[in-house]
Amino acid sequence: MDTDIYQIQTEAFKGPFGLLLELVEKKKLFINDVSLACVTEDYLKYVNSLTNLKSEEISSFILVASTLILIKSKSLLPNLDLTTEEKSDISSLEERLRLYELFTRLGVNVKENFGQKIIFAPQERKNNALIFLPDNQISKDSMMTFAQNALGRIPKKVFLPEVEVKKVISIEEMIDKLTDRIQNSMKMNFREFSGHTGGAVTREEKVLVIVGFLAMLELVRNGILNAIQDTNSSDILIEKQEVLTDSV
Amino acid sequence: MNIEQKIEAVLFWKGEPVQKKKLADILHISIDEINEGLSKLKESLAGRGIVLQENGDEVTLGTPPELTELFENLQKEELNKDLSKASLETLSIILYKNGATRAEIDYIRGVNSSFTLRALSIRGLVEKVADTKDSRRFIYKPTFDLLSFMGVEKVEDLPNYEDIKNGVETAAKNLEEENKEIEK
Amino acid sequence: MNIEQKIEAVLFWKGEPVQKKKLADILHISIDEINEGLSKLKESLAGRGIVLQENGDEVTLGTPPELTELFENLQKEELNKDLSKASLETLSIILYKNGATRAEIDYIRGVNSSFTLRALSIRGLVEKVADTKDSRRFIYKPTFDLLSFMGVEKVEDLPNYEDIKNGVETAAKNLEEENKEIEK
Repeated sequence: MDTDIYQIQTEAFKGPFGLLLELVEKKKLFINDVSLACVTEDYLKYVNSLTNLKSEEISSFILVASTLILIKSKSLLPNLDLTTEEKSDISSLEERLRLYELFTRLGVNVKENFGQKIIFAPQERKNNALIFLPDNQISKDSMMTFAQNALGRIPKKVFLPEVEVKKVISIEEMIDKLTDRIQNSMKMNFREFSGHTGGAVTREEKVLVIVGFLAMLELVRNGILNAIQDTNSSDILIEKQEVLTDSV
Repeated sequence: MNIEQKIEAVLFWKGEPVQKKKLADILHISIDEINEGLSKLKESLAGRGIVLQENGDEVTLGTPPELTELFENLQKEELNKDLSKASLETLSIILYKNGATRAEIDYIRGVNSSFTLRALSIRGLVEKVADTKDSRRFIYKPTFDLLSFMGVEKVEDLPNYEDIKNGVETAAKNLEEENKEIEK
Repeated sequence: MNIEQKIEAVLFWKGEPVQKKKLADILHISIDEINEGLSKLKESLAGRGIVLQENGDEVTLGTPPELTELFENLQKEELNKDLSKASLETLSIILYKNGATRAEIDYIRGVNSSFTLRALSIRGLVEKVADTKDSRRFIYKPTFDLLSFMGVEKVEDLPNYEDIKNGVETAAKNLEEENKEIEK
């Protein structure tokens, strides 16, 4: 069992992948299911400590955490059958983490070069000829409509996008199902149960580990659901409509 | 980078006649060096699409005389082209706010408006004036010609003026706070 | 006067990004001839005081990145060179993928990026345009300003761009399939 607790860095916000990547890299591991299983506990501890973050940010951490628990459960209980959706969640997490790693690495170039060498566009050409060229599209009414539309498009701060809320809520279902299945698997007899994560650990202990993780996740999830009900903590921006507005 | 190249870059960037003495100041070199650089530049521009024009002690870059007609037509075409939606929207914000900074317009529109503002200035619909409160900032104001074209004496005569003005002002006020938050 | 010279003259006269198609219209020639002229122009500009920038189907002229300090002093407007971590991640994706949808960016970052994208659009570093392949979709692409701040003439000149291209493309393919699921 991993015991070193991840030290929380409060000075800069790390996204859910930033944190995960850091944990994996700290252990000098490559991104795969084995390394992800290794860092599950640290990750959960960190997420559980995120009380002052915005709800939307926490929810993205939870989604990652729930997938990590799946990975961990599978590594501890190899005969645990994962659904197609769960399997795709796992491979998707690995893929996304690799992409995130790639673009973070490339982002170092952006950070180092941004604003160091600049290409300047020429200054606005002065137009000395005094001209006035209106357009028949300009009228009192059209200007009113354009201004109203522009104001209407400013994004309002609203809470979580619906999809995310649905996903977060469905974690409850996932936790229930997984707990069920783990308890069932305890009742069954397996030959190959001595997993690859440590010989001396008994099956009961492994199950306890997973149930402990699930309980941690449940705690965080409850925090999120409370936040959803509290509309005052709204803090996300949704684009009202996707419209092209700057074709000059 | 040699002097000739530097002179070309400065003249290109300025886009208007520059005194040779001014060039010497900008590049921290002597007038003699400027003159030498200019004659080299003149040579390398032979057979190019840009020409060096000298007038007394002023120099500037321009387009080749052979293309004068092309640019006259282009100018006409550009000025008579219908205004884009982006331009009309930008204009409406400037009208209802009765003068707005570029940052305010960008914030309300959610996009960068520099090219749009340029297009509106060229057609004499808005004018850029220095902000009396902060001389480094500029404010885009509706021109008198625009108001009279619309048949209003002052912006307050625009339909639904109070409501929309309040909306625009509130949005403009949120600008600074939100920007601080984003770039935390 | 050859095509290359004419293109240079038009770009100089315009002083802002011009679509290649527009160039072809102005000069009454084909896009192929424009492309050929542009690559010749690029060659002749080597060692000159002006650079040719390309971004998608647009081109424009600018000052050489070597003269950054000179022009930074000449221009009075203060430049914002700060990038938050969120902005950095988002710009890295948009630059190295040379344009990405919001779903793709959210997918890679694991968080909602609309706030960051709006801030970057307002700063004029990215631009939302309709996808040429699927007009119902929108793509956030790098602007000339972004390329300028990175000091490159085109995205392909970014450090590590070629090395990484393959990795990005394989990843992008997987991504697309995943995205179909996300958007469901």
